[in-house]
Amino acid sequence: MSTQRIDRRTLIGIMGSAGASSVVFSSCGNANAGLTGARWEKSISLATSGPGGNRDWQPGDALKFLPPEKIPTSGKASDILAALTKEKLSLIYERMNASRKWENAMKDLFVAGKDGLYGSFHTYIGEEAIACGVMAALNDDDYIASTHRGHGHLIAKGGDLNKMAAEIFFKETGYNKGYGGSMHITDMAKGIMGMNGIVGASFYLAAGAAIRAQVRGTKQVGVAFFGDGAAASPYYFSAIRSCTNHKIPVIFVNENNFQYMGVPMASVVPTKYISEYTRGLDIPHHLVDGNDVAAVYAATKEAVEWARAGKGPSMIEGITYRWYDHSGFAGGRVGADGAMGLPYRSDEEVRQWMSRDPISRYKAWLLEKGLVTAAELGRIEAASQSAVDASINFARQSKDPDPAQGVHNTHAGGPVAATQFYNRSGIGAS
Amino acid sequence: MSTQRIDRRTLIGIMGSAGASSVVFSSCGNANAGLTGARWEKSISLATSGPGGNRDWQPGDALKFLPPEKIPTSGKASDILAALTKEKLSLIYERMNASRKWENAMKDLFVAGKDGLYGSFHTYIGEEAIACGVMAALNDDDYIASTHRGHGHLIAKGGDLNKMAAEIFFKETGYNKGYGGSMHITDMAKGIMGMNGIVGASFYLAAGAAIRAQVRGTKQVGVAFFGDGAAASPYYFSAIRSCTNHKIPVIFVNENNFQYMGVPMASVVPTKYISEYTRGLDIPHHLVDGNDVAAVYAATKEAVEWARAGKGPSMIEGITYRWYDHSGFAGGRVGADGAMGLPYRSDEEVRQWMSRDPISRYKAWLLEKGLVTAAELGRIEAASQSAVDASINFARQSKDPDPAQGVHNTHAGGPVAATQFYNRSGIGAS
Amino acid sequence: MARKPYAYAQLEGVAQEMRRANDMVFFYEYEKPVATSPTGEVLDLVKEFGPVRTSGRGWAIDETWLVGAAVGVAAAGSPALVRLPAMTTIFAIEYIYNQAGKLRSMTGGQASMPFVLWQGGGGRTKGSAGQHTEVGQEALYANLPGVKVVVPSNAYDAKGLLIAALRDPDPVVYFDYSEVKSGEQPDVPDEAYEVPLGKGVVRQTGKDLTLVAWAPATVDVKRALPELAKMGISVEFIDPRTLKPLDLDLLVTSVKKTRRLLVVEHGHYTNSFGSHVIAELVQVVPGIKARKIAFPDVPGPGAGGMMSWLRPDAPKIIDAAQRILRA
Amino acid sequence: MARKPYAYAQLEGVAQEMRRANDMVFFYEYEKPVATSPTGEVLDLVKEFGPVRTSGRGWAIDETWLVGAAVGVAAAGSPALVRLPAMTTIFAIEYIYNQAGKLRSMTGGQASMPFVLWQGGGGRTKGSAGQHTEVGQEALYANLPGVKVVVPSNAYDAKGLLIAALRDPDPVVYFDYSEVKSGEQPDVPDEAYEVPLGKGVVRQTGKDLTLVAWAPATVDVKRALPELAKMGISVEFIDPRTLKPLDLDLLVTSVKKTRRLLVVEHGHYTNSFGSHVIAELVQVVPGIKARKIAFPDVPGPGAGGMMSWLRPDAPKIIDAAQRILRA
Ligand SMILES: Cc1ncc(C[n+]2csc(CCOP(=O)(O)OP(=O)(O)O)c2C)c(N)n1
Ligand SMILES: Cc1ncc(C[n+]2csc(CCOP(=O)(O)OP(=O)(O)O)c2C)c(N)n1
Ligand SMILES: [Mg+2]
Ligand SMILES: [Mg+2]
Repeated sequence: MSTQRIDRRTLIGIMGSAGASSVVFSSCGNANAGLTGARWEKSISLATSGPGGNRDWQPGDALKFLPPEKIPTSGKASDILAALTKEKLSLIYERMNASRKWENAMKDLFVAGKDGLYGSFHTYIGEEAIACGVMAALNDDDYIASTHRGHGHLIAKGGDLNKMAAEIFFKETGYNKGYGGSMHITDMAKGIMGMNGIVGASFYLAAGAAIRAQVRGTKQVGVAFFGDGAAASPYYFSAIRSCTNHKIPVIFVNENNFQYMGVPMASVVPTKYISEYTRGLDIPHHLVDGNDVAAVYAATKEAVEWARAGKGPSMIEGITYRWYDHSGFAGGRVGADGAMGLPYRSDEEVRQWMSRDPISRYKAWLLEKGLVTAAELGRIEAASQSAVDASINFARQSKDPDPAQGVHNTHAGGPVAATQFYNRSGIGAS
Repeated sequence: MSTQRIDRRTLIGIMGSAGASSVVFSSCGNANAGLTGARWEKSISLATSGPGGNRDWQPGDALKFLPPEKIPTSGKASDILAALTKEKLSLIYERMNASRKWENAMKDLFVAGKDGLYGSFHTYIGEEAIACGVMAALNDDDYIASTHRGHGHLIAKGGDLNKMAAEIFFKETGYNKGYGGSMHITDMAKGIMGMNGIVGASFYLAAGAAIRAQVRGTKQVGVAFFGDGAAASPYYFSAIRSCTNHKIPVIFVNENNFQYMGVPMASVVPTKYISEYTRGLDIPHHLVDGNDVAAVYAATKEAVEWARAGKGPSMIEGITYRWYDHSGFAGGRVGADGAMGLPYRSDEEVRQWMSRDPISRYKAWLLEKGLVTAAELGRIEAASQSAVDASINFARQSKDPDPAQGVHNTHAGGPVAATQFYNRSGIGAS
Repeated sequence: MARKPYAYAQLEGVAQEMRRANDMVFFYEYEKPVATSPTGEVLDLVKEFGPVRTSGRGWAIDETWLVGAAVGVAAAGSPALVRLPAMTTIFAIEYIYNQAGKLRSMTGGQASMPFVLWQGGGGRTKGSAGQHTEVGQEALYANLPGVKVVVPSNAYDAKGLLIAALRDPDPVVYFDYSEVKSGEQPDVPDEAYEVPLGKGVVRQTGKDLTLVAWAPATVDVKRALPELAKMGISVEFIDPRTLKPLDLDLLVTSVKKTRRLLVVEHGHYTNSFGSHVIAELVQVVPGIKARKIAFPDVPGPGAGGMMSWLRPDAPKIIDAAQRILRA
Repeated sequence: MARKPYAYAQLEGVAQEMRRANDMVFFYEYEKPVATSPTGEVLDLVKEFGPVRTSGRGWAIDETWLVGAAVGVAAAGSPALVRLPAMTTIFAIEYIYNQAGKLRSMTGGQASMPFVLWQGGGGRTKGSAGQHTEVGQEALYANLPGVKVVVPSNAYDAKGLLIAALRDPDPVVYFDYSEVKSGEQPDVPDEAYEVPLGKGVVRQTGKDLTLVAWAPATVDVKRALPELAKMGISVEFIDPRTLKPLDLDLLVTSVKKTRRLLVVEHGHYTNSFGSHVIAELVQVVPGIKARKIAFPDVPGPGAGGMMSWLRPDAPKIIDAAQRILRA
């Protein structure tokens, strides 16, 4: 085997001209397979110039990792996605749209400032292909454990927009009855184990759910989403090592958007890609274009089959980009896309990445392949917008939780003592 | 590159017949170098049948990983060791002997039961080549962070046998004034940051000391010893990842003795070797015969040079075996070597590994190469025995610490309150 | 009903719950769940329930994983028990604090958490030193919102509290100190039973002094009680068994009668749970005399002489009781 | 001596210590140590001390590493400060418990530990919920042997306690709650100075009631004090500033005078540090009336209404003070 040392852009160029799958790297099997992709027809050895390890990283450098403007309409990933029914393809499009439009609407409300919204809000905008690509390969009863940036995961798995919006408004009709807010939205009934405020929390939650599936023999899988920053969590290697050893059906999905808060991934990750951390573990690794829903779907489908066959975990790394600031909307404007003027990245970088919008790329792919008509896609877009608008009305019209609910829902059996007051039952009765 | 799949025994056979270095695997450089040993003349691609991942591991299976009876007298590692001065080679032999004889003496005292010794005692016997090989490549002012099984590390770095013995007796003349006992012996003045009761504690201590060296520009290195079991500590990957990213001069020395307590490494480690955990990190990995002081020394020398040159951490894995039970002396007898009849391993396995005694192998190598005479080695052995005997006398004749010292030495500034008593200053004065 | 070894009583309870809830898991690091009754019955949970529901040969030395994975199992809906060895590591506390204890609240009641941490405790014994001698981590866990804490001190409570904890939909930390396992033990019923969470017990009634102790300190208290009786001091000895929720009513009734409270514990003095016991009682029953004797704020030293001097043992308890009566 | 922003005062202190001890390190995750004084001076510690002694652009999201590496630096002999963001994670506590707090003792005094954890604290504010609203982890750290705990509540103490902690050869956990940073602040000297560890301060003298609060609860207490004065209730308000070692003498003197103690805190009620304050005082001064109001044993909820209801705020403090006087 000869080693190719090329940067990712060149690599994608080669792939594109070769009509390759967007899955750029996949390794699996025994340690000696090294970095060659044993499982994908068109896989290519890992480019040596991934984002990590560049200690001299400067704002604008994320431009070097731009995916091509279009999703390839041929190649293995494209074929695998195209094999889905029209209903399923439409559903993917619907959820990508709902996710985008719902977050956009919330952004406008926050920025406009009229609804008195408060709390943190981490937008997923720009990364929707990962959530929707992964979820398209799952069954309804599979589990996911999300991150702080998880609205897109919820919507992709069928989350209820009304309950989500009401939770952003901290209303009693919200998913979490107003206890949680943006960062904790959960739908246990749909296998959504929740967004979470602790970086790295998803690994064990997904693994535990997957162990439960092993115990019950249900063939469900668990998916743990995590960012490039979260790969540094001490829980990460622990979880993936243990899942490997015990063949626990978990899929570790890394959303590599080049940064954690304002810190460039390049300066805190010594390897070129996150997927290299676990390269020594004998499990499948898929490095994909995270703005290509076909690539994400195809990789996840393979990982899910692997897991359901009892072979254990897989790791998927999707390269993507967030259009907004880490949290909140600095640099964002009502009705306009993307946050501009942030100190730690260049506007050009944001604009270029926005031109690789995963939704537009998917739309172009659907149209080019003639799988869904423009009129049908238009209807889906309109329906998504209506659902989003309705969710805001629902939230506005809902009631605040009763303040005294504050001592409820910590334990199953009833409230805890209201110890903020001098007078309370059980104390100071004398 | 073609991949060789051979088990370790065959591999060592090949190496032996080829007069190879005992360093069986070493990888370094960019990720694409894969598992080939770019840095050692005779390195061989990683055998696929390392101890890990064999879920059907049975007592006796450690026989499959027996090193050859003799240390190779040719090859790179042998040459590197042979280049040392006679004084240095003698000192290595002296410390190997002191370590063995001192622990043997303590074992006899514990088993005989006459000195009223108490507390845990984890023998290092059988693994001395690792401590002595590593330490021979260090300067006196380099740092080491040890484990629960660290008497051998201390003695190899010049620890004082008297103070060690007194600490086993919990006397006030002990290294730790009787506060610590076997598991915590420390000599800060000699760069020995101590044995430690928490599995995995060594990584950060060594890394911190190495960062301090970076800050002060001293070129000292830090060495973290750890067992195969300790590689599962969440601190492990964290530390080695961070050291890689920040080029911190630490050497991670794994003492792979196939087991943690009674649990076979094979059942808890999904990879064949511990060194595979970090294969994706772009640092040197050395997989060596841990009962071959030449192999350990040569690998460490390279790692130390790498670290002092500002290139960051290395990882060394030594395959070895402990002759006694995890802690204490079940199955051990006064005056006899090795613990027999333990439920989780076969006596045959113990005997065979004892026949690969690192000290006898080193002695044979020294004699065969004509570097030190038999008479000189005999004098060293006798001197070590006297020093050991003297240490026991010293310990016996020392005094117990004053019980009221119990509230001292927690803080620098003075004792804490003796809160076990009703009457104490500052409380209940009314 | 029979005399049975402490460890057997505990595993019997676990096995009974695993039979009842066939999706329950039991994870451990290396202490294999095997025990033998005096009549020779062998309870081997790996054999009975298989390596998927147990940890088989044992899992790697990674307490964060063991606890985190069990919390994940519980969050997904099945009872999960995890046993950590008595090394007094607290690697696991972050996940219990920020996930196990909070998920129900953060999800607005959606997440259940039938999770139990069976935490082996250290002991104030000579020879181990530092990390291996720690007692009193119950003080840490009791402060975590959403988390319950139990501290059995005999075989009967050990089985009954373990079963109650496993049936509870909230996370419970169950402290298992080896010092309480020797000595005379009460009979342990063969069938499954609960010692209800939040219920303390009066081990000895008396009128001069309320003495509160749990887990390892009960060993010293038991040694002191006959002496105190001989001295004519009438002691009411209460073992709360559960620290959170605390059985305040039981304690209040007692100190209202005795007006004197002595808490004895092996945990480190500053902000040990005994401080909370005192604070709770003086708020409800002002005017009582209250004192706590506890292990000082030092890591347990290795040397036997220092360790016994530091231990709030029977002579020190007797001295304290005499003085509090005189005060 | 000048009015200066809270953050500037803190970094000024750190910079002064880093100049004094040229081997001192300062690690952080992402909060870069840069601050500007009102007169426009920029303090940029990365620029001044370089990326090796600081964390440069920031280090990876791995609190165990940050703390562990700093403990290693300190164990090897150089002062080490590590700042963790206010996410109320306690990943780091295991290493502080089992290494930082114990190494001196376990090594018989050989290891020094000039280590300071600068822990950002959450706040009982609306909108964050659960993990991001935690207050009161000082209760956990105070129980760890060998560990000291400080809780500054204004810019003067913030700088002075940070310097004192950095000069102390023992591990100190320094809690940095954002709620105390706004509002009126005392003048902060330009030069380095110490607020000695273990010394509390009487913020207001009075004779009817001793009110004890620290860190975020001082904000609510300050709001309540003028009202209480109007009602003719003479309150002695003490801010202990250091929780361990606690300034017991100062507190004792006060309650001996007032005979009434009210502790207000934002930590979770059960076994919060306030319990220990009460327990210490009633042992020394029996017969006093003592009460604590604290945030209940629930994770902070997101909704603003629930959060304000749960907060032991000024109206609740005023009510409690009135009742304790009547009781
Ligand atoms: C354990 C922990 N440390 C720090 C934080 C603060 N924090 C919240 S989100 C975040 C960045 C996460 O980055 P990444 O994983 O790359 O996800 P992204 O925000 O880029 O999607 C940090 C540091 C936290 N919530 N939890
Ligand atoms: C964090 C932690 N977990 C568990 C233990 C209990 N323990 C002490 S030594 C040991 C085994 C260590 O095995 P390994 O690292 O392979 O070293 P070896 O004993 O084989 O030399 C264990 C589990 C501990 N001391 N610390
Ligand atoms: Mg990121
Ligand atoms: Mg081992």
